[in-house]
Amino acid sequence: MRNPTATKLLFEMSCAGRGTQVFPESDVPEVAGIPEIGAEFLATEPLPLPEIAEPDVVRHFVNLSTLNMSVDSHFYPLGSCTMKYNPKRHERWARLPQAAGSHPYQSEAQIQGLLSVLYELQGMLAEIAGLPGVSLHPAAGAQGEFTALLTAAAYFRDRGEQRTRVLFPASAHGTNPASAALAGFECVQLAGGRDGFVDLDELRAQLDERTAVFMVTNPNTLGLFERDIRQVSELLHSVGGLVYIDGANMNAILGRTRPGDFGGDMMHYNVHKTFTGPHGAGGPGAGPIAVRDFLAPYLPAPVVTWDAARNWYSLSVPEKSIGKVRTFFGNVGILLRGYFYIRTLGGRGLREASENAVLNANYLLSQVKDFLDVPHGDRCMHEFVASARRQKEQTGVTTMDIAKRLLDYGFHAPTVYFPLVVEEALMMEPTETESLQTLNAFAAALRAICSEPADLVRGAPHTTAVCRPDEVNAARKPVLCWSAPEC
Amino acid sequence: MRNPTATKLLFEMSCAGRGTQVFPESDVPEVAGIPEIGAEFLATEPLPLPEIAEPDVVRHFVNLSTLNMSVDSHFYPLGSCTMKYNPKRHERWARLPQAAGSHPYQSEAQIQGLLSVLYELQGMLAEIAGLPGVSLHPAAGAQGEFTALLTAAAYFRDRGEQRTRVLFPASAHGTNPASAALAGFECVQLAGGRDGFVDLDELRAQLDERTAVFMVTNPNTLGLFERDIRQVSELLHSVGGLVYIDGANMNAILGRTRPGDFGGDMMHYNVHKTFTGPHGAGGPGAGPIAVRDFLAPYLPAPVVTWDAARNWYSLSVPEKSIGKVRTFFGNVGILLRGYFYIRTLGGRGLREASENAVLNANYLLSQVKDFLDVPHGDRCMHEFVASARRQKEQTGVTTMDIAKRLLDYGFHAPTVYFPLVVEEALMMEPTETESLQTLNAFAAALRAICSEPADLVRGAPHTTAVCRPDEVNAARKPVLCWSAPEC
Amino acid sequence: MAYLFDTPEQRRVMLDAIGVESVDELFRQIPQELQLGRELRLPEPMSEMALEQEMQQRLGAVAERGVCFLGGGVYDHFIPAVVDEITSRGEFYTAYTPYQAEASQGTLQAFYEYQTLISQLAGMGVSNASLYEGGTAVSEAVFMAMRVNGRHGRVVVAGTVHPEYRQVLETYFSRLGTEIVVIPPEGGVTSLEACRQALDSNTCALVVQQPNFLGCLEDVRGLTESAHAAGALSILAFDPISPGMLKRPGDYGVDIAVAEGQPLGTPLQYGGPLLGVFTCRSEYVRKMPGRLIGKTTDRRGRDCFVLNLQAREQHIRRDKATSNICTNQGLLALRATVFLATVGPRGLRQMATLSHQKARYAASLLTQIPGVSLKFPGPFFREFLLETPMRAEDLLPALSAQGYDVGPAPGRFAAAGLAGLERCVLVALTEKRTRQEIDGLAAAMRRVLQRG
Amino acid sequence: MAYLFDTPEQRRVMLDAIGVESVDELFRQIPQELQLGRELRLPEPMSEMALEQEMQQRLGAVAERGVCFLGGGVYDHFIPAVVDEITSRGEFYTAYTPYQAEASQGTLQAFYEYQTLISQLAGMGVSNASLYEGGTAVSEAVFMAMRVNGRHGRVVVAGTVHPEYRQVLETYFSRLGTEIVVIPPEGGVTSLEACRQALDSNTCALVVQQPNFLGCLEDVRGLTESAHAAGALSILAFDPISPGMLKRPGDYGVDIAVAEGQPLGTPLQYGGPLLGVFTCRSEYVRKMPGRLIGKTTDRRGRDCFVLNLQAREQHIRRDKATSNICTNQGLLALRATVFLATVGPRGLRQMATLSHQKARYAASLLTQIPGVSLKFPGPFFREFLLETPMRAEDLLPALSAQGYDVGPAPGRFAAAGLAGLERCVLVALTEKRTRQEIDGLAAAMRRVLQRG
Ligand SMILES: Cc1ncc(COP(=O)(O)O)c(C=O)c1O
Ligand SMILES: Cc1ncc(COP(=O)(O)O)c(C=O)c1O
Repeated sequence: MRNPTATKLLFEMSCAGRGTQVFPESDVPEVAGIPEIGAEFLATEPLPLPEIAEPDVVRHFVNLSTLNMSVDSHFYPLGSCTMKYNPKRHERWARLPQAAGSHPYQSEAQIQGLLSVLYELQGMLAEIAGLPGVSLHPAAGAQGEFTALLTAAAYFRDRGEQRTRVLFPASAHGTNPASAALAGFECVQLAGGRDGFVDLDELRAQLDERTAVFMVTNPNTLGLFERDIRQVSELLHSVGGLVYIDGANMNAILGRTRPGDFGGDMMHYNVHKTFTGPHGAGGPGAGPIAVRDFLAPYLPAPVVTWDAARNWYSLSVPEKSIGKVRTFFGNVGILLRGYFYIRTLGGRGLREASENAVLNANYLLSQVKDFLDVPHGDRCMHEFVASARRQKEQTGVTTMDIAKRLLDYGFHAPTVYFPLVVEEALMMEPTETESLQTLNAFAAALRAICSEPADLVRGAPHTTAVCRPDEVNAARKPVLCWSAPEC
Repeated sequence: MRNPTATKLLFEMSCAGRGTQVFPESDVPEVAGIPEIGAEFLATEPLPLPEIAEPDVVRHFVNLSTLNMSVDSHFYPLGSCTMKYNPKRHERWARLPQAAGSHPYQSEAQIQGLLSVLYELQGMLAEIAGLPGVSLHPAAGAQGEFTALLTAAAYFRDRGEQRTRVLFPASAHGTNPASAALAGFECVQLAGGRDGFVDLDELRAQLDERTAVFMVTNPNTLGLFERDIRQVSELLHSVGGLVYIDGANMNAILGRTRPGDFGGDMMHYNVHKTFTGPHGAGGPGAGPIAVRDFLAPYLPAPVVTWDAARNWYSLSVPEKSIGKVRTFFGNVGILLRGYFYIRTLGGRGLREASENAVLNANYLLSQVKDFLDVPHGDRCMHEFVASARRQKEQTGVTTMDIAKRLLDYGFHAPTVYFPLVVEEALMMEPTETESLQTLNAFAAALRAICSEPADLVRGAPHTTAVCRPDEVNAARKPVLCWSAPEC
Repeated sequence: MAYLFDTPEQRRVMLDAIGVESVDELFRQIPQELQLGRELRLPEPMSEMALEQEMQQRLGAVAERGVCFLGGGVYDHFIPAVVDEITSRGEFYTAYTPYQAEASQGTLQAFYEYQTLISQLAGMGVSNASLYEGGTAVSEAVFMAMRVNGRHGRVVVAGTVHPEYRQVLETYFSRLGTEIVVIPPEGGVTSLEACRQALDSNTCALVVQQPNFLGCLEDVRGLTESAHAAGALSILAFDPISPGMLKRPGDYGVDIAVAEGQPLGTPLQYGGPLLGVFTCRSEYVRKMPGRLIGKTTDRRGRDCFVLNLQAREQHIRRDKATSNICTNQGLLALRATVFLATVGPRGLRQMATLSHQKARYAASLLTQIPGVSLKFPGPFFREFLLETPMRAEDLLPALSAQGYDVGPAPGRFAAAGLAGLERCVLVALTEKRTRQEIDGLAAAMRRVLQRG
Repeated sequence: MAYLFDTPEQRRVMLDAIGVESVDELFRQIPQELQLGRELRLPEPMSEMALEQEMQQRLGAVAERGVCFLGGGVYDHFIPAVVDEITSRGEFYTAYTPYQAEASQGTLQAFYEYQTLISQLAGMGVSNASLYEGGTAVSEAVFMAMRVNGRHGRVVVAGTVHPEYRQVLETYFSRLGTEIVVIPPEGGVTSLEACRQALDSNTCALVVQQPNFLGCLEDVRGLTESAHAAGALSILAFDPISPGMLKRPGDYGVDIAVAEGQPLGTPLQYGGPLLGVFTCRSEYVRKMPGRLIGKTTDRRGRDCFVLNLQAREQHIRRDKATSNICTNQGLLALRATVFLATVGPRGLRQMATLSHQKARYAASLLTQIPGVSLKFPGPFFREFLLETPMRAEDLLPALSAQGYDVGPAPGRFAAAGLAGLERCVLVALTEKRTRQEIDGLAAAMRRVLQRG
């Protein structure tokens, strides 16, 4: 229920002298003989932070939260993001003291329980990937990509090879080229076939001894399983290159097929997608990677090892490790949620989750294809990309308009305008945790929107607190920080 | 943000076969030689409970919650209810294992920490009341009243007195007469003076040897401190009766004056009001009572005692205890929150809380008195009762209309039509935890409403999910339970 | 101060607006001689961090606690994380009783769902929105029976009803001249014959518990029929997880069914706050105590929910109200609602059958210990009375020292007519107890009894 | 299965609508020979209750853990309950990156507030909405410096910068041909002279940490001036609670300031997820990595917030993006926002001064132990390097055995240029450590060293 007073900016709520006493007075005496901090280091003015009493802090953020859509509150079919339900039990277990309260420089002896769990997780991710070498280190998918590319680079260097080019289809996620560039590779984008698959001829034409890695999302960002993935892999291997599987879409294939089995040499997981680490309004995530055995010695440090004889878990640095891509072990809090999820479902459950994800997506596709174009056919994996090109031509209603109008119906919008290879793209990923009732209600809303007057849709959303922020102006004169009004 | 699909009734969301596996399979073998339960005891049909998958359960209740106003989300100046901020720290500490997980038949040795806290709380409540005997047993204010009356009755019985009548002013809360009746007393209501105070002459006329107890809220429900409370007490004592202080309004006087000091013999606290045990959308509460020394032997069981020599806390039954009014010790979870609050504030802090509560109420009064009648003067304690009688006469806008219109402005309504002695009553209790900004915004909203077109106000609320449920029809043909639609 | 609210500057602004000099002036309403001239003698104020550190020390430790086989009305059941997650939302737990319907539809709908779920669970026509706990629910049921049939002279109570429920009943009726007739247990259950004899034409109700306090199953149908035959109402206190396996109160034809609802998602909290479940036949609805939520429509015809039949309640009917209850147990009713919605019928069946199977397994192991036997021959659900060679007050601490908490011992309620059971203890099982824990208990008891 | 989603009946309905016989048919998109013909070899599915019991056993126990005096970038600070309460609201933690502004104003406004709070804290013009953690923030800062001044040849890094930050930098730049020049510490700090010599006309930036990894305070102003004199940018990694007492990065005139934001309300979690704080001068904003939230107005002129300057980001600019980051650390940025709003300027000052006072007290006690001394003569903030007669790898476990966790020992980073400190350990203090705990540590160390 609305409350405009509570959603002013924190800084506008501030009032000198209000606040909360969180900390006690000092319980230690002043001491002498220890060097004093000189004036040159000391702050000269009090910090300009806002002063707000706790009740107002709470009311502020509670009200802000209600201006969000979220999986907990709304169907959120954001394609490529796997907005599945995040089990509450995970939140409870992630707060267990050894998980939440261990310091990264705690000794191994103090965290055997935690290390044992992380060790198991490494093994489970290897099994799910069909790739034996696992590093839990990267902080998110993008960092997983970057890390795997460095791993590959170290492998090539070790072999005395000068491989400089990373290839990817035009439908690739933006992080693929960005990570390749960050890792110092030249980026080569392939157009891909009209049918949405990798075009083998196009690929072949680009491969040579400069080829390092082909990065491909599979199922790809059109929601299609790369039919020729095995041939792709053979082609790459034939020139000494490697195949990187962007695992963002693993939710489609768990227990059905494995990147290692279909020719991938490396991959990342997005634990925050496939394995329900919540998305946190933009992170944190975890982007563990899995690689073939010959790449394992290059993995970043540390990995968890187990000495069966002593039943002892320890951290170790792989033989030819590329080093660290971040401080400490990894995003343990999120990795644990992934572990909890896998333990809850087991092999059968994971497979069933993927089945339901694919079933739900195909069902939704079947319910919308008569009024929305679906350029890549009427079968998909866990998501599909529809297009509002017909609507745009006929009535001027764009994908963005439809997306905004869905908000009025109480649904979050699908991913829009991605992948770039589809005009007016609406990428829908319902996930397995949504009910038939919800899918039907969503399809009905989409259908209704497609026959609503164009003006109504173009003016949407009508029921939200704001409507179509001016992004152009925002970018032209960026206001990124509140400042006290002049007076 | 709205989501109509998620707020259907649970029963309409049910789908046979959906659900969540909370429990494992049995890990114990079937055994023989233990008597089997016969068919006459066994259920013959599965329970008709709804079947819903966990994600839908979560989304349902998250969306329901956003249809509420609450202290966490809105200013909630509900008079007589002390809707102050409920510190989040209390919720965290109430979950500590000895507090949350102790079974009531746990042995004393296992709960010394908890008992020590409860023992301290008894002492703190005695000090705040100025009354030495404390029982933490009653579940809420109303039960505190009932318990104290039984305590008094036992005391009278012991003295061989036949006292049958309980007196209270017309401004009394409904629980006062209801508790007196439940305890087997005859109820005598006093009209009270026009100035809102107890009318000493009227009282005197009613007092005789049948008089058991005079129940009075102080500050009273008009937000006034009973000027003549000392004389009231002397009058009662002169006929051998006792004075009961309804402590619902203790938030006004903490550390300033004490029921025991102004002539009360017994009182209850509403821990969920004065001491921030949250209201929980209608409980749980805790209604501990404090009594004079001569009543202490009659208190309900158990109380916590401390053996200083052994530093040992135990439960004991007061000598002439009236027994139990509920199972087990008391509403420990709420009592603890009260304890945390008192410990956080200390004596000084409690006094300051009351000061700010009274200041906030008087300030609010000063901001509304030019457009709303305030029949009992322009000074009050922690709350005051305004009246919309002028509005009603002039424009037909009632207290209820104003209350509903406030919702549109993002404020919860004050208590309406209570106490019964004020026409078109609007009873406002801002509490000390609200900021000047909020009070100003609220006063401005009230002022605006009072000059809005009558039709607009009478049609309110306009922005909520529902508007003026039909209560008459609801009562005529009560629908209190969903039933499956015939088909 | 822990919370820094009105600042001196703000105080000044406010005092000026009020037109007084100081806050003290506002307190002149209180006669000077009644004002406390000193500070309250309470511990010093404490910051969040410091008090948290103290509380962690005092309430964080559970080293002394053993594995919980304790019963007697509340049980160590599992609570799914969803329950805590939902009920810790401020919109629920910092709201008041839903007086303003438009600002409380969340609470109101949830409680309407609660009433329905509880009706389904009990097999009864209607449930209220909660009472304090099981004990007061029994007393309120008796009051209600009086309102229904106008009889005030006597209430007949099975001696197998929880002794604390009976203590509460005695306190509640102590001044009302109603005779409370207790039927002594025979072989752990209530004799139909004794019951028939106790019921007279002044008896408002018969109160029975199923499974009863001693763990045994009563012939509720027979008892109900004899109550009805005498024109009395039949009141049943039931275990709210038992319908996962056993007949529901409604299946026996009782008139009022109450329960301690704690097993449905409420933590133990040393016995409070708990959840008083209260249901009855639909025709008695206007005699019910407590809040009732009703479905209705709003001005625009939309379905919605309100506090219904308020005319029964204290804030309207005052001394003629059906109960004095005001604040009830809203948040725990919400817990039960989320709990039942989450576990569903399958989950409740599992809770019941797991608890039962484990109770049987435990009974079987324990009764293999020399000198240990079931006190009563009849079947039990999830709690049973064990007789051992040792006095309960010696046995229980010895078991606790081994890490196993068992009880209560009925002997502690000797005053409540449970004499003669000095060597008996209740053992309660829930789905949470593992085989290993049960085996451990049996081993511990063996050790303790061997040592004597 | 733990979650019972599509039922067989629903599956049928859906398959019919799709027009296929079976779910397997849908998976025919995957060539048969690529399908895994068996079940994954994973542990059996587990119910909520059973897995909770297992996890409580494996992750619940902390018996081995001592009182935390561990530092080195993340610290055991107090987190007010409000932070957990707010960030556990599903509307925040189950939302995605705020792409649809109208459905994400809550997140967007909170992150705008975060950016402002962090700017205020650092004294810098602009903050982004978070990076992964402190280590990658340093590397991203160096990349950004390159974009700002177009120099790629060299980066100069103080040897007193956290060795893990430097390891990350080495990995990030391993293939880019940028020379990383490390200035060896002198007396625990960075020599201005050595720094001037290392900076050349190809140097994009100088990277310094304040207080540095060894606990000492650097002459940041002097170092910044020498960087600027060489045309390089000055990058500072700072302790985010230090501004409660010490100068802010902006006060020294640095160009980019980064931090590990964990002390601002994030639990330790064995070192992840953490919070990468990233701020810079306003004029460089278009070169920044990461998300930026901007204020704007909507169609009806209402103030609102959007993801701003997205054209820098990977989803638009792809291989030319200012960073490859996509998922960042939203929830931890929210934690920091609630944390700072709750403790306010007073609370942050207290955290800083308490930590400092306790560090001084601890240093004073510990250096009274024979053979124990401060390694460096200069002042420290809340963490100091202690030299003892014992090798750190022997001392630390011995102290842990006594219940006190101290460290890290810089010796473990010998490869990172921290050789020669084999008998040194870092001791870190926060406001949480009590006098009793500090006294206990001193006593324990005395015992351990006496035993040898
Ligand atoms: C296909 C694909 N690849 C990579 C990523 C990047 O993953 P992350 O956001 O975890 O860095 C995403 C995330 O949106 C994605 O959808
Ligand atoms: C003046 C007064 N007395 C008594 C009560 C009853 O207290 P409780 O609701 O805790 O039973 C109330 C509660 O509203 C009240 O306001």
